[in-house]
Parts: sequence; C-alpha cells; structure tokens
Amino acid sequence: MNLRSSVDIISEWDIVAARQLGRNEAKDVGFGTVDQARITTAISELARNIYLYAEKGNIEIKQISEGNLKGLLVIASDKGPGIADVRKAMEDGYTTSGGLGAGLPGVKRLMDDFKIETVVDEGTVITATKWMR
Amino acid sequence: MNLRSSVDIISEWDIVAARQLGRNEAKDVGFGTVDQARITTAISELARNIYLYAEKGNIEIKQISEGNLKGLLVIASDKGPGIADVRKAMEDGYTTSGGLGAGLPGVKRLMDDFKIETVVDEGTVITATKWMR
Amino acid sequence: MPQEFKKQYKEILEKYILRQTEHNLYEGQNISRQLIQKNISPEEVISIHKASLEEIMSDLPEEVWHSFDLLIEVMVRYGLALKEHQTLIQKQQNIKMEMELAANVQQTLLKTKVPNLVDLDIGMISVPAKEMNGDYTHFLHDSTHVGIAVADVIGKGIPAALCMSMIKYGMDSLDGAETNPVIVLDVINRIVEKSVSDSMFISMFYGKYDTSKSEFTYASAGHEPPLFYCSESSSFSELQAKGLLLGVIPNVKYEQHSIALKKGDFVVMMTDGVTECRSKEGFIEQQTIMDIIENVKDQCAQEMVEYVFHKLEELQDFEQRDDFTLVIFKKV
Amino acid sequence: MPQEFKKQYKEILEKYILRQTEHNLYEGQNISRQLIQKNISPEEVISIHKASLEEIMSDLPEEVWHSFDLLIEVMVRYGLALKEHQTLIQKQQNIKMEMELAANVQQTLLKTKVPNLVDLDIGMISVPAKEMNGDYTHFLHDSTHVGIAVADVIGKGIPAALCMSMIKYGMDSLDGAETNPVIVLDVINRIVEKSVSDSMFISMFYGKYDTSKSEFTYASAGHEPPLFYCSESSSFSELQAKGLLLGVIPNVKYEQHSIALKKGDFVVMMTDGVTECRSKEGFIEQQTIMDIIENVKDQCAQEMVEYVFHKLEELQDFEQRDDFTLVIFKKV
Ligand SMILES: [Mn+2]
Ligand SMILES: [Mn+2]
Ligand SMILES: [Mn+2]
Ligand SMILES: [Mn+2]
Repeated sequence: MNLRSSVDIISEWDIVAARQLGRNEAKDVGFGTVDQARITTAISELARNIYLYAEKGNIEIKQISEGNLKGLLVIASDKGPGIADVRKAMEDGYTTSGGLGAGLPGVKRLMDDFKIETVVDEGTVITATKWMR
Repeated sequence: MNLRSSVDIISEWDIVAARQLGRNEAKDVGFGTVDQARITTAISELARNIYLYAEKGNIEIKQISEGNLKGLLVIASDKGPGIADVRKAMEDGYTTSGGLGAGLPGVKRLMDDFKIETVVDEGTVITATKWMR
Repeated sequence: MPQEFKKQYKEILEKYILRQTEHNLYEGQNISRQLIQKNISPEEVISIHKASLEEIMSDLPEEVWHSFDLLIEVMVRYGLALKEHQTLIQKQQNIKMEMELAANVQQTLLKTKVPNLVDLDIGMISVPAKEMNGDYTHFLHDSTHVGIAVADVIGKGIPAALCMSMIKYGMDSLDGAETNPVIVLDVINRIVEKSVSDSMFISMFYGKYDTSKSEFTYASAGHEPPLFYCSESSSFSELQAKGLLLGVIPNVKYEQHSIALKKGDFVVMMTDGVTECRSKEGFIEQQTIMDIIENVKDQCAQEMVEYVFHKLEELQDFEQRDDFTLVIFKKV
Repeated sequence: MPQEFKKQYKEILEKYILRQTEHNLYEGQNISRQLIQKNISPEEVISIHKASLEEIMSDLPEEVWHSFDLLIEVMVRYGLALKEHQTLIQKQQNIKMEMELAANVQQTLLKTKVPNLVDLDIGMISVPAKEMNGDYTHFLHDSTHVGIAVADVIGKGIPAALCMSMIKYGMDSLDGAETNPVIVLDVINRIVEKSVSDSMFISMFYGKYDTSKSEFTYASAGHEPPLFYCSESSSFSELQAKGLLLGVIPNVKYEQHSIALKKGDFVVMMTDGVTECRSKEGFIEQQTIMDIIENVKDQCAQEMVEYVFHKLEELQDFEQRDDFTLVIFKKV
C-alpha cells in the first residue's frame, strides 16, 4: 500500500497529484486500464469540484477489501459552502461545470457506491467506492 | 461518375453492395473518411430497413451539385407495406431495429436533408442528401 | 462481458487489415450495433481494439500502445454521456406513460356525447397536437335544442388541459340546452376570470340550434369565426360575432346573432388549429380549406370532418402544430 | 471545427507518447471535456487521433491506419447515440418547463384560503412529490362554521392533478360551510363516480368545526384517520370513521361522528404521504409521528405542520415518495 494516501487540494496542480495517487493505487489493486481511467476521471471530477467551489479540501484514497472482493475507496472532503439542494446537484444535465455526463452524477456512474454528506456553510464529504469485478 | 448508380435490395448481400456503391461515390465526390463512414452507415440503415420490412426495393445514389456545393443524394424506394405512423417512426428511441440512435431518426441525423414519402400498402420513398462542407 | 466481443472484433479487424473490403466494414457496423445494445462503452471499445491489435501486430513500437491509452482516457467522458443518455431514455419513457395515462383521464373527464337528431347531421373531430388536448368541445341537448361549445386555451399541453377542466364544470352548472349563447359565455367568463391567472386566456364559441325554428343562434368570445355554407348560392361566408376572450375582465357584453338553416346548409365550427395549418409554402389559405370542405359537402357530417382533417394533415406534412377541432352542423 | 482541436490534440499525444505522465493524461481529460462541449462526435475523435499519430509516426505500417478506419466505422453509431442524447436533453427541458407552468396553473386553479377564526388556530401544508399535487385541501367558511376537505387521488403526477380539479368544482357546487360531512361526501362521490374511469379512486376526509358548539363533526371516504390530541390526558387517539373510497359505487352510506374540542385539543388531518414516510429502516412508526407533533404542541398550528414536514423530510433522507398534506385544527 502507498504511504501517501491523501492529497490536499489547493491549486490546480493538486488535481493532477490526486489523479496520480488514484491511478497508482488502482493499478496496485489490479484494476485494468479502462477502470483505471474511470477511477481517475472520478477523482479528477471530485478534486476539480473542490478546487472550483470549496477552494480547499482533501482527497483520500484507500485500498479496501470485503471477503474476496478488492476495491478502492475515495473520500473527497472540504469545508466549503456545502450543497444547498442535493437533489438538484444529483440531477443529470444540471451541472454548472457544463457538458454532458459531467459533475456528481458522472462520479456516481463511474463508481459503484456513492454517498454524499453535506451541510450548508460547513462543508461536504463525498465517499465513492469502486469494486474489482 | 459511376455507371452502376443503383442497387436492388433483395438479399442481405445487397446491403453490402449498396454500401460499397455509396462509399465509392462519396470518395469520388471528395468526402473525408468520417463522412464516408456516416454516409455508408445511413445507406446501410436504409437498405437494412428495406431488407427487413419491405423485402424488395432499391437504393439509388447520385452525385449532385448546387452552385459550388457538391453533395450526394441517396434515394431508397420500396413497394413495401408503407409506414402507417410517420410521426412515430421519426421519434427517437422507438425503432424496432433496436439500439440507441438507430433507425430513420439516425439516418436523418447522419445526412443534411431528409424527406419521406409513404403510402400504406403502396410503399415508401426516402430521399436523403449530404453536402460537402 | 466486453470479452465476449473481443474474439469477434479481433477476427473482423484481422480480416479488414488484410483486405479492406466493404463486407468487412459491414461486419464492423453490425458488431457496433451489438456493442451498443450490450451497453459496451466507447472507452471499452477502444480497449478491445487495442488488445486485438496487440495480438495481431505484437511487434509495433511501444508508442502505438501508449497512444491508445490516451485515447481511452479521452473516451471515458463520452462513455459517461452515453450512460446519462440511457438514464434519460428511461425517464422519458416514464413521462410518456404518465402523459398517456393523463390523456386517458382527460378524455374520460371531458367526454361529450354527439347528439342524434332527425333534422341535423352532426360531425365532430378533435385531435390534440401533443398528448393532451387544449381544445374543448361540449354538447348540451334536450328535445328541441342542441348547444355546442368549442373552446381553445391559448397554449397547449398540460397547462391548457388543466384549464379545460374548468370550462367543463362551468358547463355542467348551466341550466340546459335552452340557455342563450350570450348567457353561457357570460357564466363561463366569470368562472374563468375568477379562477385563472392573468396570463391564461380562452377563446370560446357557443352555438345553439333550435329544431322547432331551424335556427342557429351563436355568440363568440374572441374565437375563430365559423364558416356558413349556403346550399342555394353554393357559397361560404364567415359568421362574425364580436366578443372579448374569456378571463380578461369579469363583465363583458357579448353579441348574439341568428341565422336560419335550410336543407343542405351547414355551419363549420373550428379552432385556430384548423385555420392556422402551415405547409412548407406558408399558411394554408382559407379558400383552400373551403375547397376541401366543398369537395365532400354531400357526404355525412362525420365523414366531412374526418376528410378535412386528413387532407390538412397531408398538406402540413404530418406535423401538427396545434390542437385541431372541427365540428359541422348540417341541416338535412 | 474539429480541426481547431487537431493541433491541441496532436501536441498532447506527442508529449504523452514521449513521457507517460499523469499531467499529460490530465490534459487529455481537459480536451475531452472541450470536445464534448463542442459536439465533436467520437468518430471524429478517432479521426483526429489517427491524423495526429500519422504525423507523429509516419513510418508505421499501413495496417495500423487501416485498423483506425474500422474503428471509425464502429464509432459512427456511438456518435449517433450521443446526438440523440442532445435532442433528448432539449426535449426534457421543454417538458420540465411545461410541468412547471402546469403546476402554476394548478396552484391558481385549486387555491384555497385558510380561514381566520378567534377560537380555532389552523395550520396547513401541502407539498407535492413531483411537480403537480395529487393531494387536495379545500376550506369552506361562514360566520360560525369551517369546513375542511382533505383528499388524495390514488396515484401521483398529472393524472392525479386532473382528477383533483373535479373535486374542486364539486366543492364549489355545495351550498356552504354548514353542509354536513356525510352530505358533502355523498355529493362528491356521485360526481367522481360519474366522471372518472373505474381505475381511479380518491380518498377524502371532510370535517366541519362549529364555533357555536366547539364541536368537530367528520366523515371519511376511505381516508387516513386523523389524530386527535386530548390536552387534558396528553394523549393521542385516532378519529375512526368507516366509508368507501370515492368513485367506487354511486350510493354509499357514510358514517358521521362528532367530538367536542376543549382548549389545547387539536385534530391532525393528513394524507398517507405523512403516515407512509419511509426511512432506510422501513416505515416510520405512528408513535414517532406523534412524538414529533407533541414536541411542538404549544407552538401555533402553522409552525406545527411545518416542523413536522421538515422533521419527516429529514428522516426519509430528503426523498419524498408521495404528496404530503397536513392540516391542524387547534382549539385556542
Ligand atoms: Mn390551444
Ligand atoms: Mn389553438
Ligand atoms: Mn395520491
Ligand atoms: Mn398519497
């Protein structure tokens, strides 16, 4: 397992660092190229959200297992403004970041499990897991 | 211009012949690889519709020009059952041939102009044009 | 799952690299259809392509394989957009079902029975542009009178349909088929004015046929004027009647007029969905509509309205832009 | 248009082939976002990739370039699916706008004013699960009586909303707030039975408060029983009343009951959207709802209903499955 399992997101460069960490860990777990690219895209999107809307936050990555199942857990947390309308933020085609398939619904689709906890003016914690099939 | 500018559609092999004719003509007009593939896909879809629903019909291909504009005209005609509900046949996601983006709405998207004339129990004539940009 | 297609794809690729025939491309197209149906995303297709090529041409330089990895990275977002599409199609189908159910409910709620009379042949057709009808037709009937309301909410679809239910309950509160057109419009106008927001307007025509006098009395609230066909002179004229749209102000003075119907005469009531039909060349002329009607003037009223609908449907290339309602009262 | 991206893409590809850094992949991801925004289809992306690679590695064997042509052929259908998606998104947005307009029309049509009384504090909240409300609340009011109807169409959305308008016009035809609950239910039942198809049912509770006697009289047509809070004993009980759903058969005998309201007593009327709230652990117990209400029993009725709604919204993780209506009559 990688020692450095977490990246603070402050500048745009940290998005790349978070992606690198995620890809290394995904490779280490044994994910194929396509799944590596998907996990990295999800991390990229989460890190970008922090960079754009919360200014400061953290991406943590953990290898996990359940029985014979191996997987990767991504935790994106920030002390930003929080999400006022979670229902709307999870709706397709309503991302401010623009473009098809982007935003949080995109992250949910790229991963297997997805959970969001958010309090307005306090921050947001998003937990997403990908299992190896 | 190609001498043989029309293909009768009776067996599945004729779909390939119609595609070949369309691709040759498209190449001859000067369309790039991507547009060649699009025109061929449209022809393929039209020929397949004849083969599946009308049993017998014809695909005609003509090079056309309007001022400086060059293009390709595809005419698919059959004496099949006709289309009872044109509105429905042109709706997305309601093709019997199944799959996303397929069917007549797909042909319309692949080409620039699209016209459909149909009489129940008499047959259908579909005219589609692609212009070179 | 993508692995089942790997073998098939590799075979096609192998053949195509050897000989670039249209037949091999056709096979590629067919496998593409299957891949989409099985929800194989585009980044997976690139990955299958890469793996196949690796097996066929294992001695290509390292750089080629790296190039595919970048392509996979780029395609991930296209795959996402496609998955979003599948969700949306599901949603769309649910909405479609809900709309169809709603259209059924509307039809049951607003159903009206075309009366059967000895001396008056009645034909009626009302076809919504979308699922739900924003045009409304309602008959009242007793032993000597037939009342007919034809209304159109400005707007289409669900909001219009909701408004329509209001007219129905207003009509139900009337005393009967004997009520005079100006009274009917006055009652409905007050209801509409009270219940509906300022931006919603309704046009309505109300006509009453009196069997004992063979007389047709009518009034209009900003509605499309009906056409009157005089059998004797073989000519059409418009039945004009001034009156404000329903729902604008509470007190409106409507005009009431009467005409006598002789054998072979008929009145054609309609909504603007009929007169504002558009072909590629622009609006269809009133003369064209009159010609179409005159063609079938000797058929029964129901055949007449259906013929006119199909003719106009054809003229506008099957693209119906507005709700279409046509009612014919023909003296026999 | 794809040509503007060709140069950018080639640069990224060139760098990535040289050094496989995460930074280069990140740039690939960013250009991917732009490509999608500019409607560049996936087959065009492959074509850009091929052209770039041809420039970078011109000496690759012919077979590699052929392989890309097959990939382009396969991708054309993916491009079509994506274009279909764009159409669908547009359609979806139009429907959304139409629904919002319809919800507005519905609110205007069905608006009801909460009466103001000296001895009775009234609170009311009604929140639809989708755009349109299939729950309905209507107040009647004169100098000594307040009538309250709470109804729920089996079903949600547009079909339910259309049915609701029927109840409204039925209520409008009643004589006034003095009418007895069993009479009200009988009138509405006949209207519903006549107008609605067999598969549509409506549950309805009707209560009447008589100021002169401080008495609450009620009847129910298969509706969720209200809760009665007795201030003296600090306890809740259900107000039971048997009666068939509206619209099943034309002649139904409804039960009518009365209770006296003393200071601090209150009646909680609701639809099943309140009682059938589900959290992750299953249905929320009636006891939980009672506890929530009792917590705020000393606040004004409007504060009470709003508090209960927000508490239950939280308990079900903000996923509202049914229309939610809550009315409180509190004797002060
Ligand atoms: Mn209208
Ligand atoms: Mn209209
Ligand atoms: Mn309901
Ligand atoms: Mn309910």
